Amino acid sequence: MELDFTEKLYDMPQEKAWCPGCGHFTMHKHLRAALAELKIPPKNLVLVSGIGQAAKLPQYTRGHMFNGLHGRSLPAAMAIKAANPELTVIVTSGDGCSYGEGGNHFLAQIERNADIVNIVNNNMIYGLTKGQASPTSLRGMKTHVQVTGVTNEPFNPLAVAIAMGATFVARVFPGNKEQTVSIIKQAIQHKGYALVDSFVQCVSMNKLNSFKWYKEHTYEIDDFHDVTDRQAAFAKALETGNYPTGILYKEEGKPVFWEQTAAYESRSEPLYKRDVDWEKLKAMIDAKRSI
Amino acid sequence: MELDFTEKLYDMPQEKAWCPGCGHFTMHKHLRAALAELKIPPKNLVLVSGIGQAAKLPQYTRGHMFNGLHGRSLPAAMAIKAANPELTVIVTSGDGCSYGEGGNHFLAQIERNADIVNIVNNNMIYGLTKGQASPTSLRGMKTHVQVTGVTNEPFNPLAVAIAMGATFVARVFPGNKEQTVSIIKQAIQHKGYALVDSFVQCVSMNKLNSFKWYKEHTYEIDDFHDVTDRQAAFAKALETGNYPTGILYKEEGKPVFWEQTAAYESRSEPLYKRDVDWEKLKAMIDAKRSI
Amino acid sequence: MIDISIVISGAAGQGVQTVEQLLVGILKMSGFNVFATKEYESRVRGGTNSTELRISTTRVAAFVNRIDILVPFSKAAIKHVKPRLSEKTVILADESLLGEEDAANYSHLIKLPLQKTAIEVGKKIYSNVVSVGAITGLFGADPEIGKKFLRQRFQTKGETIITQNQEAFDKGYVMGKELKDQGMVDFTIEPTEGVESEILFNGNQAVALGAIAGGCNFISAYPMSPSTGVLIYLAQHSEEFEIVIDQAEDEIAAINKTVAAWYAGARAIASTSGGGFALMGEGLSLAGIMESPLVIHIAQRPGPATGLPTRTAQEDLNLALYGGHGEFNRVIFAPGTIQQAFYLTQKAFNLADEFQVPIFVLTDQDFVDGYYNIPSLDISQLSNKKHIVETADDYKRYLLTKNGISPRGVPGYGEGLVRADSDEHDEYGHITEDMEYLRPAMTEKRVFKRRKLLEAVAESPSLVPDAEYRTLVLCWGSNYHVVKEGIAMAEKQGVSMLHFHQVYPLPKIIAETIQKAEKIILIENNATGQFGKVLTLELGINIPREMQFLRYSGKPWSVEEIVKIIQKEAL
Amino acid sequence: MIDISIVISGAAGQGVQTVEQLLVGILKMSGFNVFATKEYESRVRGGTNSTELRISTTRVAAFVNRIDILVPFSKAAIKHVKPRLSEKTVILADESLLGEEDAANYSHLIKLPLQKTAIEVGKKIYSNVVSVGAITGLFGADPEIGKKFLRQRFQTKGETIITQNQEAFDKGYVMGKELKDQGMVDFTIEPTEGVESEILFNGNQAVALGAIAGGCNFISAYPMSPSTGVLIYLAQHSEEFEIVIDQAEDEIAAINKTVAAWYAGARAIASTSGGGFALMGEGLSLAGIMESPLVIHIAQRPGPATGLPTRTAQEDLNLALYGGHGEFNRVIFAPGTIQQAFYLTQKAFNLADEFQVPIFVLTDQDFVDGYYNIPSLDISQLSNKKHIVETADDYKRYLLTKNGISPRGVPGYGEGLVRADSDEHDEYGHITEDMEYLRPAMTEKRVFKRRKLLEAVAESPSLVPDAEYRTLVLCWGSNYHVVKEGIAMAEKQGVSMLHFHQVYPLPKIIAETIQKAEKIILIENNATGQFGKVLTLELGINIPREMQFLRYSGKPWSVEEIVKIIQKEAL
Ligand SMILES: Cc1ncc(C[n+]2csc(CCOP(=O)(O)OP(=O)(O)O)c2C)c(N)n1
Ligand SMILES: Cc1ncc(C[n+]2csc(CCOP(=O)(O)OP(=O)(O)O)c2C)c(N)n1
Ligand code: SF4
Ligand code: SF4
Ligand SMILES: [Mg+2]
Ligand SMILES: [Mg+2]
Repeated sequence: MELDFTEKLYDMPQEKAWCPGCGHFTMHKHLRAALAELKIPPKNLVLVSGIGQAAKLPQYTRGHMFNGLHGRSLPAAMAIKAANPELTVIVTSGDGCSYGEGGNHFLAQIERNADIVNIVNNNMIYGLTKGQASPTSLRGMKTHVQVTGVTNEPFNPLAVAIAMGATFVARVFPGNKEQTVSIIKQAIQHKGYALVDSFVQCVSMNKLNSFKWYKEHTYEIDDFHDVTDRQAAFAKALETGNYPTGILYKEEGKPVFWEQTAAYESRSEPLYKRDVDWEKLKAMIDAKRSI
Repeated sequence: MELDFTEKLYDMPQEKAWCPGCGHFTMHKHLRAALAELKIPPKNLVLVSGIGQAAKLPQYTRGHMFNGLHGRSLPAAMAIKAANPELTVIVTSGDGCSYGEGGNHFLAQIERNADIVNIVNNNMIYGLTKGQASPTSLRGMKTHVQVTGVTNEPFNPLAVAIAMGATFVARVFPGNKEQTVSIIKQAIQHKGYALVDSFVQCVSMNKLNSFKWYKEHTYEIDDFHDVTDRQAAFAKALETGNYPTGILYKEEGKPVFWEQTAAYESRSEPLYKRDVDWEKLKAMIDAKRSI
Repeated sequence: MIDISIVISGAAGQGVQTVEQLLVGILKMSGFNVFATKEYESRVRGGTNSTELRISTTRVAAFVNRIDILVPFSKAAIKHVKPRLSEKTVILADESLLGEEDAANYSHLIKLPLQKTAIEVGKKIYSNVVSVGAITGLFGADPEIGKKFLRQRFQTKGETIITQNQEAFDKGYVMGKELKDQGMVDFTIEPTEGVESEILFNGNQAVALGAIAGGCNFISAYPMSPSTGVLIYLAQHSEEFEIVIDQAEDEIAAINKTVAAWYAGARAIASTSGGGFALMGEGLSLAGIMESPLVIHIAQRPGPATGLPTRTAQEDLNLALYGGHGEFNRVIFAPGTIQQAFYLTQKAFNLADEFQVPIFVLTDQDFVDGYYNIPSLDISQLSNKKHIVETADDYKRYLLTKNGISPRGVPGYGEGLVRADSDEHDEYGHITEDMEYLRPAMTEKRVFKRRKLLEAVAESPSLVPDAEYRTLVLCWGSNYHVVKEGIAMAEKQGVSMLHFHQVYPLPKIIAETIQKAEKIILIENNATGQFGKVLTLELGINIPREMQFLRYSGKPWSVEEIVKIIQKEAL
Repeated sequence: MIDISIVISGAAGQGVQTVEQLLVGILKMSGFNVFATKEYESRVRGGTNSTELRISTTRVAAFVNRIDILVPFSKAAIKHVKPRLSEKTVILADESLLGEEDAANYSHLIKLPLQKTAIEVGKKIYSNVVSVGAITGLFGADPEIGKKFLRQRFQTKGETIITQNQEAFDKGYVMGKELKDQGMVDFTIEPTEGVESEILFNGNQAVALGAIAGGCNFISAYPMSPSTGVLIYLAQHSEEFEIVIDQAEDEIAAINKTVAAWYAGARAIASTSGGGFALMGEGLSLAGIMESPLVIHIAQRPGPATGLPTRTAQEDLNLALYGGHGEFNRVIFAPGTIQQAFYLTQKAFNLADEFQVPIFVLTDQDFVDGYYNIPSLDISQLSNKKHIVETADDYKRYLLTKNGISPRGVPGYGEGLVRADSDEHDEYGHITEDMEYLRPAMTEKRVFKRRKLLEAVAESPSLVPDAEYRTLVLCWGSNYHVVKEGIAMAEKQGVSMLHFHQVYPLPKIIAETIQKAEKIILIENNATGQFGKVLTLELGINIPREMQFLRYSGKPWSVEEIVKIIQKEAL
């Protein structure tokens, strides 16, 4: 069947349970645009998420879906890619899910250079549970739990990813459609772990970090920035008054997890096509006779 | 009772279940020396750990002890300090415990600037479980699980801590007694979260990173390094052929977790001395009558 | 008994909750018994939610299926509750919502110019308040109470907002009063003496309040529906009651922090739902071997995994009972009333402190979100006994004593060292490999001796209405009110309810109470009869599958359903 | 039957394990039935560990308390096993270990110049091999077999090391032979035909091998004693069998990766111990709602929490049974023999695939570390059936079918989209809030329909020795051999064992088998009789507390203890 690769192809018919004006709508659109431009057939695409408003995104996107547990999208995605490297595996989840509950998996999948795209819709709040601080919430913001204001140091995903040796580290502001779509595309095309932190507004729960706020507090990184310079990337990541958007760091050619495993040493077909080598097994058992 | 603040004061009589030549012995000695020099009474001292060889250290140290779960030393320590800020709370655990199983807690307690000392005896291996790679194991090292060699990017605790905004970030090599004791002392005196990553040898399970190897692959940071310069600190943290030892980064005056909680707004006594304010409670219940 | 059920339904964000809160406040202050329960989707805007309010001359506190008055905020809202509508249901809706065809479908359709009026007053948004006024008018309550309440509520919003709200209310009130006066509707109900000065707390608030009364000064919790209310309530009163609030990085941190806080002398609570608790098993087990006090609140919702995050279930009793590896004791409370939630949570802290075991408070969405007026929470008889000892120099944290309780010290209080260990240990808390003496002795302490002590102080279930029965309906937790009312409504002789607010361990003597019945009926909100299995193992009671009424749809039982069961099954 | 138990004891790092492995290899290849079991502390050097070897004319595979020959490597070693020594025990030790006073204390003391000889040969380190030689000599086995074996083992170490080892062995052999010839000791035992070509695997290896046979090509696991052996074995054969090895960052990652790997078409296993599994509850529950196949190996050890990390227990049956929030099905295997471990693990993958539920393989330290010769593992009858369907365009992952199994597709195979959801969902896998139809239907599928199917294919327990009995001894998992041998040794008529290698669900018909007995005895390795409770709930069998023999010291049962129980209690 010939597919018509448009943004619409990737849209699912269900009603979207997001608030009108929610930033997740925009990112959903941009992701679909990127998929369409790359002409990725839905049957080669797996969308993985945890739980949260951002994590509903795979529900609304045509492709395979693994809508797992809150905080656990990354280990799931890594395993899916390792079980079938032919699939394009994209994680779309929230800041709480990815950097809060899922913090350890964020570190560990970067260590592995898991060959996945990690889009984090970072609205600096727990949306679905109605407005508690997330790890990225800014100091001083008041919520019904943080009654005198957030006291934690905000989590800086880009700085940490760069410190961890991640091979593709970017931030987008979906108000900037062109840059956003372009970066999602590059992230998908990147071999290795790709982080795309996305500044989206939560209109219902985060009155501070509105679309306008993000617009006013971001700027596009210019061409003079050397994306292969880790030190410079770190400096960019530390800019927090006015946040840079774009690719901060990129490293090509680092081997990815699945290709370094024994399963793909001599053949590339996905695991579901395989069965045990009974001859070898018999030989292994028999070898024990002489010990 | 007058206490004689010597290293011996902090030693417990039990036999130590470490291998002869294990680096944990040395760190144990240095920690006790630092405690003695600071004259910290054992009854003001809480040693917290997870599970592992390094995590046995509190068993052998005079003071209160909370020998908790593998990977969970940091949340425990943070809570102990918040329940009783009069106590000196020191975590001593291993690299697997602190950066593997406990990775998310490492991030979160730095975000809080929890007022604790976090000593990680980093032998780049899982010692107690007999020799699997830890997050800090170097690429290529072979073990009985990593049969063709470690493929993960080694976890860089210092770089990540600096990226996270930790307020005291140091590395020691216990072969350098003077520097090690001095840094442990400064870490204890530091108000806020203090990371001391310590290069110790595991003589039984890690044949690569021996005492000699650590000695040959470390150098002392000189006085020209500006410990308040985060960018410079990050650069130092990225040096991995020859690892710098000393304080990489330090920031004074950042508020700590417990002092920002409501419990210590108006008084400082530990929680165990308190009871509920019945008058206020009655008033709160009665206030509901008119709603 | 006059008892009117009002259902307000609309999309999330349309103000269903505001109307609920205003009506509950106004009607309670007008002297009517009120009860409110809600059901909602896992989203912030859109979808269709509903709240049921019951206004009654006696105390009621259970969900009824019947709708006497429906206030829909959208066409979808009417569809949403359609199966619950009868010919008698009065539908009170804005004129824009109802088409020609509706008049034919529903007998008691009343179109009101809610929106139009609101716009006249100032803004479309006031239409909610117009409807509040209309309902208040229907009941002929004193409009001044409503206006006073609105003033109070919008206090911080400025005088214009206040007066416009009041005006909207007044206009609605007139509409409602008119309907009543014209005999279009008849919901005559007399206020009850004293109700207006009663108090209202929902289940989560009662648990939080009980925690405060129990001396709670530390909470570490990760947000999770439907338990988050406890964290929020404690946070909001943290300054008054000097509570350390830690929004944990994850549930594993939360439980470990809670155990460690107790270790250091705090009184701490962990609050979560089933999925969060499923991550706490290892930490629970840590409390087990450390002999740490621990209080855990689990607000249940339907699983497995994410399941139905905002719906109700009693599916996690097994997990509370068997969660954590290895063997150790625990106590599980499952309050059935707001008062029980308060007193049991307060007690949980003292029981935990005394017996050094985890104490669970097991609720569910139905319970934590429901509320009704109660006379008061009497705290005059309450006190907290701390079982902390001042340690001497040679202090042994795990001293082997005759009754199995080792006196608990905390760091910094006394001369001793408090050494808590997750490994098997000797009396000092030092790691041991002694399997001859220490391991069995410590296990006997943790498993057998504790169990005996805890059994001795176990709470007895409530036998309602009285001790003469041929049919006994067993239930636990949130099913208290619905079963109680169902029995009363069924009007069958010789039917009583035995409601367990402590579900583990059970006092052995209860077996007799149960065996006295000729017929036993079990009501639970799960698919496998989890509490039935506890009855089998603890008391040797076997209830045949046909007499287990199990619901696993995510909805609470309704009074009508219980009535039907009793009418059909009771002797 | 001739049956000799040899115990080698010393500090960790002194080479107890090397001696064990060498002796087991040499003696098996000499045609003797062998069995080895070890007990060790949670440390890498020091302390005192021991291994028991049994050499027998019939197959034996259980721990006996009795020691016929003790080979101590330290003074502490003798003290360590002292309660197990009898007058008949021959102590074979280096001369340096034994003082004058020992001769008085122990009747059969044989001092040998092990170290001196080793030093003569080349290095002190060879003294272990000298003792291996001596024991081989005692049994009069062919020394050439020993030397061949040493060559094989030290193959990569160069010719000098090989010949020095062989020389050390020879010298020891002469000592042993002399002792035998002089009549100082008498352990005459004839080799058994065919044993020399039999095979040896320990419990962990058998599980790993079973996994490979089940088509396992993915493991994500975090190291944890005593389960790590499975990860290691799979890793070591990962290149041959093309297995993805992921040493996970934590157990939560491990279980989520395992579920996701199955989703994407892999056959995956999670392997851990109780404490690690206590972290997997939420992930287990995810498999429950996703209807994901899943294989989990839990090697139990004594808890709670860290407990006794290297000891044995059967304490985590409850957790395997009730772990995870919400309600869904599972199957629990608990192999009692090496063959069962292999075949059941292989079966687990196919069962998981077919029924889309978690399948547990529950072992313990005693089981995974023990090994003995078995004729073979016959794989000729094995095959793996994949129940994956090629998806069509309109594929519904959660199709509601009559039997309750929804055909499972995987991404990339067929035209359909495979949408797996942790929320309650419709047939496509899309999030739903439908409580009228979908929620109950999906629950019935997951809970009731699955349960029926799984009950129908449940494995029946083994009745040993035969079907005529008055007394029935019930046990499960690792207690197979010890109970079987205990019954044989007790020499009482009418006693049989009913051993469960599947502990949940149970085939209902088994109740009859049990009720036929006049007396029932339960043997478990925990304090609360966890399997006894399963028998009550599943089969209505109640075993009085006095007939439950429960051990919770961290040690396995010994044959002698079982004999005593049977002699005392059996009719
Ligand atoms: C183990 C677990 N803990 C808590 C929750 C409750 N929970 C659901 S979504 C969420 C927060 C979502 O925040 P984020 O990831 O930032 O997504 P957003 O809704 O803001 O898009 C939480 C805490 C859960 N589902 N599972
Ligand atoms: C939840 C859990 N998982 C796994 C283990 C097993 N375990 C004990 S110690 C250890 C590794 C210790 O390594 P590290 O922290 O580096 O300390 P070291 O022994 O090297 O000093 C592991 C995996 C455990 N105790 N608990
Ligand atoms: S609550 Fe916030 S994140 Fe959630 S849908 Fe609404 S706007 Fe979006
Ligand atoms: S195994 Fe390594 S870390 Fe453990 S005690 Fe021995 S040398 Fe130290
Ligand atoms: Mg968010
Ligand atoms: Mg280590």
